[in-house]
Amino acid sequence: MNQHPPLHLHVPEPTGRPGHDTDFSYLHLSRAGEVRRPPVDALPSDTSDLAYTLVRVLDDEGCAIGPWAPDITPDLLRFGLRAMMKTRIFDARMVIAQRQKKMSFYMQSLGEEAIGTAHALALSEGDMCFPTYRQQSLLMAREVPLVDLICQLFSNEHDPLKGRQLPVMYSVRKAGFFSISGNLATQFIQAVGWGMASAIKGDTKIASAWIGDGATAESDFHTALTFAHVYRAPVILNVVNNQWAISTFQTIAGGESTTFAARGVGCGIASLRVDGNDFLAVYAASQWAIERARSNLGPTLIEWLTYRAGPHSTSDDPSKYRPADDWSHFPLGDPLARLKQHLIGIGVWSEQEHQETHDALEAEVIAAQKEAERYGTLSDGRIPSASAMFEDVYKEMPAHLRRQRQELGV
Amino acid sequence: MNQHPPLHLHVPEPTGRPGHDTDFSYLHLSRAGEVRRPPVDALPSDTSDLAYTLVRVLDDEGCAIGPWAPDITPDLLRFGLRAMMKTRIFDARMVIAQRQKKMSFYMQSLGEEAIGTAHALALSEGDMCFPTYRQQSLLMAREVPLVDLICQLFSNEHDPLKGRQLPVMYSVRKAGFFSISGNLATQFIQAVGWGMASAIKGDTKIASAWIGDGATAESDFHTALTFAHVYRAPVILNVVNNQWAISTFQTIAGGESTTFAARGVGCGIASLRVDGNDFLAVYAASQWAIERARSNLGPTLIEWLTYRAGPHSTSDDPSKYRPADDWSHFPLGDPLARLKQHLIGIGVWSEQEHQETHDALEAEVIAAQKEAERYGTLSDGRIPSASAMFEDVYKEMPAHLRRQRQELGV
Amino acid sequence: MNAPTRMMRADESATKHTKTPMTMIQALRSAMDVMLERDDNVVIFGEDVGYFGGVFRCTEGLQAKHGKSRVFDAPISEGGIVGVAVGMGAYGLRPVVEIQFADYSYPAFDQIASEAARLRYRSACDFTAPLTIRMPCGGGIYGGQTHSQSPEALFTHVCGLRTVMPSNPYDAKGLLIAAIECDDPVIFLEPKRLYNGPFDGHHDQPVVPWTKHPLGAVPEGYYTVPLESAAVFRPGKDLTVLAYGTMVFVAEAAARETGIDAEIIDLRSIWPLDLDTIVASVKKTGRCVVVHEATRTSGFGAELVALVQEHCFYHLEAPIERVTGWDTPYPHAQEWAYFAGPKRVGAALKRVMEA
Amino acid sequence: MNAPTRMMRADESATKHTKTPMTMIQALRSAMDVMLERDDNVVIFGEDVGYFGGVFRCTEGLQAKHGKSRVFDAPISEGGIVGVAVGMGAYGLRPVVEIQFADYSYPAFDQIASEAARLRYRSACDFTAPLTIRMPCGGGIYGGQTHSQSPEALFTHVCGLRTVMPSNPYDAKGLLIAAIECDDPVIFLEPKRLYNGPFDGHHDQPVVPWTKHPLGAVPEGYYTVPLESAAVFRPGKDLTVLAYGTMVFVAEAAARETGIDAEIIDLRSIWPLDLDTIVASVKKTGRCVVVHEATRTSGFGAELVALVQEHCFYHLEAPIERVTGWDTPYPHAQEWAYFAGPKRVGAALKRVMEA
Ligand SMILES: Cc1ncc(C[n+]2csc(CCOP(=O)(O)OP(=O)(O)O)c2C)c(N)n1
Ligand SMILES: Cc1ncc(C[n+]2csc(CCOP(=O)(O)OP(=O)(O)O)c2C)c(N)n1
Ligand SMILES: [Mg+2]
Ligand SMILES: [Mg+2]
Repeated sequence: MNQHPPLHLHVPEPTGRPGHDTDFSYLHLSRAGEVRRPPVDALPSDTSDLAYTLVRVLDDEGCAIGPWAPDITPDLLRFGLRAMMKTRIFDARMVIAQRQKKMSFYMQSLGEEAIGTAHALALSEGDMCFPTYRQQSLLMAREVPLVDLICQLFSNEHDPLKGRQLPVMYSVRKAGFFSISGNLATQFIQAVGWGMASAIKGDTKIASAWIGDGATAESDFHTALTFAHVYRAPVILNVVNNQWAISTFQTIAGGESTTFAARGVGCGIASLRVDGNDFLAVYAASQWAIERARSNLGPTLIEWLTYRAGPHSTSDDPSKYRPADDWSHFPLGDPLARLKQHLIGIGVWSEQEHQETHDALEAEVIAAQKEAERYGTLSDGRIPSASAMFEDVYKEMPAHLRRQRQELGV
Repeated sequence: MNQHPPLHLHVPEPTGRPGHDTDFSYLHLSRAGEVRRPPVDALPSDTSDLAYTLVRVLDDEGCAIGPWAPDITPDLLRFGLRAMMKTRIFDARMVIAQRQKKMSFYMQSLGEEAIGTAHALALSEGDMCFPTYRQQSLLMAREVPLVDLICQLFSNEHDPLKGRQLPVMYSVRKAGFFSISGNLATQFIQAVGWGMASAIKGDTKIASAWIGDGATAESDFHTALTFAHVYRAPVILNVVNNQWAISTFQTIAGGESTTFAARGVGCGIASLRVDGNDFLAVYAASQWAIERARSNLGPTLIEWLTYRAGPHSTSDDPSKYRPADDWSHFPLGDPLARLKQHLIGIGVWSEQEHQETHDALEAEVIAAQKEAERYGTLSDGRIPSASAMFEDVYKEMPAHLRRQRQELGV
Repeated sequence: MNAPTRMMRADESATKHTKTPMTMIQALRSAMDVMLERDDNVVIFGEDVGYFGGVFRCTEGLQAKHGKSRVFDAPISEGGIVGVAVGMGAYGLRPVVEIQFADYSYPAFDQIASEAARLRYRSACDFTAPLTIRMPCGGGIYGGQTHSQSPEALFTHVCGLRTVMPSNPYDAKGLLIAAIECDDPVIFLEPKRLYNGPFDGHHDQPVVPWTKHPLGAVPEGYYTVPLESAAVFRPGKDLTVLAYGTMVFVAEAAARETGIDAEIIDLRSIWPLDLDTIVASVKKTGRCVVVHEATRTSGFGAELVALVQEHCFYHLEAPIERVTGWDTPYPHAQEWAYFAGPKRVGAALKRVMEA
Repeated sequence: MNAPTRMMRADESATKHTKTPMTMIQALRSAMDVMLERDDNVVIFGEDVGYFGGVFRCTEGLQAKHGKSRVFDAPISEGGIVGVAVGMGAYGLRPVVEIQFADYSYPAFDQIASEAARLRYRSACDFTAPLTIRMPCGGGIYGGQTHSQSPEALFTHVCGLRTVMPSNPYDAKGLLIAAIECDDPVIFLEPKRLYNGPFDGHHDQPVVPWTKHPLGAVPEGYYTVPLESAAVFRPGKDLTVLAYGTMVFVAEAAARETGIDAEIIDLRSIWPLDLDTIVASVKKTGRCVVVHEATRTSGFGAELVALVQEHCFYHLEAPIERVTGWDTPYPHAQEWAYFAGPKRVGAALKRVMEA
């Protein structure tokens, strides 16, 4: 043993920190159109290369190229762009409303809007998403009424969740959007269970599970992969790799010299690594995975490469741990700008339409916020009743909770 | 959605069940000598092929062939054979002692003796193993006094663990053998922590973690891979794939159409899949992984292919769920017979020496058992005192435990 | 005074089915069989429960009868098992899962406490988790520290969960059916030492089989024992014993052996609780002993003591005593020094009578 | 009677260092800094604790000062963090790990309860796990159900663990140093609402900073506050209030506002406990109120009630009352209806005085 030098602990670091720019070469990008598209019934072990390359459709000029370029109508493209814009406008407004203390907390999805939007458009009605707190684009794509969402954010008298949940922890069953948990990753394995249930019942609905790069370290990520593989569950396992988990870089979650997609292959699950800022690539990869799941071919894990452009939440200041202008150097760009460029390029969109749409959406969000404010905000005290606090702990309220409610006098 | 037929749940089955023989082709074996041996500083991603093939050294004639054939002295080979024989004889005797109610429970390692034996011989003094209940061969290879072990099994007055633990849940720090937990898998991540500690202190010791195929489904398997990869911990992650976890086949743990070794590669960990019934392959692969760990090159995951030849424990009857004679058809044979054949083949062993050694070991085990019985057995009531039950819950006994001990009057 | 004198409640005796002698294992299996038959949404899974039928054989034969997609083996991941069950519940199924030993519920603690227990509340009934989590608990089988624990107190601290523990085959079947039908998540603890007979703590005496006990007579078909209802297992006037699971029989033995006319209440539903039955009894007797197998500190006995002194303070003539497992891990060899047997319970009964 | 009148114990006042005004965050950071300096075996890790210094900034600057292999970021896996710490402890280190919120301790429950707590016992001292697990707990910051919980009762039911909760910067530093030096695993709960000031439950009033409070004066160097020792936070003769963490200040406000001369005991070490101080006080006052933030059922208050009635039965003049969080998940909007503030505590004090 003496011939061995002392061991030392390796603690991974990001390539950039406040004061010096990030070297993004660690991302190992492929060129648009470069990566092959296997048949949907490919064996999981035959997707191994796809876990290390990057499925991309839009090139730098905004042209859709290669085998993954999807067949998609201009209407759907415009609908997608609009949903992404709505997500971004909504987020920006809500960040302001939080600063105005109309709600206690907010989490935006800036830079990640393409993923949920295109994925939702590829899913069918009845399919169930098990999201994290950063998939509001799923709700926008499914046109959930904004007033309902804002009432949840404001914890006001019309909050569908009766004031119980932190802002953004929505639950919208009818839009295929599972109740968000504050405990990271728990939904990932639950989605597998939902998909297994669909299979047990001989249904045709599938589940779509969501998780961040950081949260893949939690055990529910592993159990989800295991159970999904063992029972060939009809589920899509989405890993949104936005490079950061609060202040920690994706290498602290295990992204160094490997990919999150590669975890899937190891577990016997078909896996893809996809440009998450490329609306068309997201749509195409989602379609591929959805088709597999719905044809009883089992789960697909998709790592979506993107960048968390904003702070983690309204409680966070990212300039403390990464270059303040990092996003502007991120090589996969802005998903919204890229789709807009594509639509203009193929002649189905214009700067003017864009501006008009932007203004209309902004007006829509403002109007919804106004309406929601009529039902109260956390700070003005028009919140759900204290007696609602005792309800729904059980289906029927047991005696001890009735006594406690009485004790409080509500 | 209508064009899709109903989903159905896939529940994997073994290829054999009581009444029909197992088709072992699912194992995907390589021929002895066939698999390449990369340099110890290979990148984890460059071991991908090795996670799907099988490192083997001994061919059907007992000759050591190919790049993995280790450089190993006849003395060490004989020592290894002897330790394997001792393990098997010890197990057989203890199973009988359990039937005689001298202990409450026992777990044998029949068919898996090569793995712990050869691995222990490749490790250095000071390295720490974090075993499961089926690695008694580690203890035999490190020549732990049999009397101590049997006193633990008998829960008698000389039990080093003071009667607290179920039989086989040994703890032998001085032999580099960590305290066995009844909760599966917990030791896997602890081993990573131990290795990280060694690295933090600039030590040269490494850790070796053990887990069964079934227990890889537990979350501690995943966290161990994640932390080992992130911090490049000096640890060997051993998965003993003996095909069964009590009554469930390894496909219920996720072994269908993939391997357990493949999990490592996905997480960025160098990985090997090795014939666990081939003493020379075990020794060689262990050396490779040990050298990596001790040279700060990080963790290695090794899947050891073997077969649980006996029942899960003395509480189990495997003929209920698998063909009773399954082991005799297992293509990797009996590790002990294979090493014996090799030693005789290279002229350093004989049938006569084998028989003599067998008899001597049997006498040694019987003598140790006799001595241990002098200190009592669970059934004769000479067990550690009830007052020992209150000790070591904390370093110093707090007031409430002193009161409780008084209450019991001991 | 010798024979068990548990009073049947009206709702229980109403059942008209023919009764068959069953062990607790058979009764539990029968409950699952009945529910698999009655409700398409019931599914059963867990480690070794499929082909083999479980290490305690509670699900033996159910896969063969109801098919692999209703009854199946699961990977060894308690967190995964419960997580999957939560998702299935959200879909609309009624999963009944087995944790092989209650000691192995800890890897599932987050999915139980943060998810199953909270889903209805946090989603304002948008989603629910009507699962039943079966787990063998308790000691007395030389299982050592990881096959002997009684973690019920932990679950009772998690609002949104129901925690149930039967003490006999009749209740086991009726409570398990009630648990499966219940829309709340239910932790269903099975005292493994009672699987084969009404063990009263006299470990040196031969095992009495359930066939010799009236509560081993179990209707073959459907019936329920309602949740939140305790049973007066043995009426008495000297003092009240609050117990559940194995300790019901230990308390009965202690009463018999000390000659103290204890009223033994079998909680059956540990939480939410049938407080009325408890309060009525203690107000009548003025004395109370609480008995459980689990370690003492912050065990459910503490909650029982707190409730009794809150509701019966002016009726209490002596301090309430707790007889419990010691605050140590469950030891292997010293099992019977650890287990609160009839001698220790009897001594407490005497102390409380003399206080 | 208005100023906090906590009596210093001899062992505490012995410290001769100059004192500096510190928030609880600064005091905790100072404790870790001191211990990193004094003991090479101390290492600190957890989610976001390295480069950034933790979401509550408790470890800010420590990585820069002590290096990346002493203070580092961990993957988001509480089970992994504790599991790794157990292994490090077995090697000989003294890991101090942070769980970002106590609500996220559940994924680590198995490693805490089955491993850290049991290692010494099951190996008969062959291996030990001298870890400190820090976790911010409690509500009052609009954190909703997964950033507000107080899970101390769960840990007190697990033998082998020590559970500690400071109520002020002075104790926080002294207790944390004692915890790090302790050879047993310690769950170190930090009431996050006290990080910046002695919050007394009057959420509508401006935050009082620690600089204005005598217990915000903290020695810069090494000192300890011994484990298993409670503090008489406010001496009194009418009744005894048992509290810890934030509730100590809430109880003080309630006493002030009702004019009831309550003796407030700050447990500091929740388990093992300084029972003598509690029993002496209740025997003196004859009345007792137990206060905690956690949900009521099977909360640690139940154990306190059980202990007090076991040890002080004949001195008690009124039922012991519990003032606690309700048995519901911690709600977001209704935070102040959930939180047991001075009004609810005061009403209980009055009821118990009038009983
Ligand atoms: C079990 C658990 N541990 C820790 C946290 C605290 N936490 C909330 S978000 C977060 C970072 C998650 O990062 P990632 O998964 O990458 O998602 P992203 O925020 O980037 O979308 C952490 C540590 C939590 N919510 N739950
Ligand atoms: C957390 C936990 N869950 C379940 C068990 C029960 N159990 C003990 S051994 C075992 C099977 C383990 O199989 P495997 O990991 O393949 O190891 P092998 O017995 O084959 O060596 C099970 C399910 C346990 N001990 N701990
Ligand atoms: Mg992220
Ligand atoms: Mg196995």
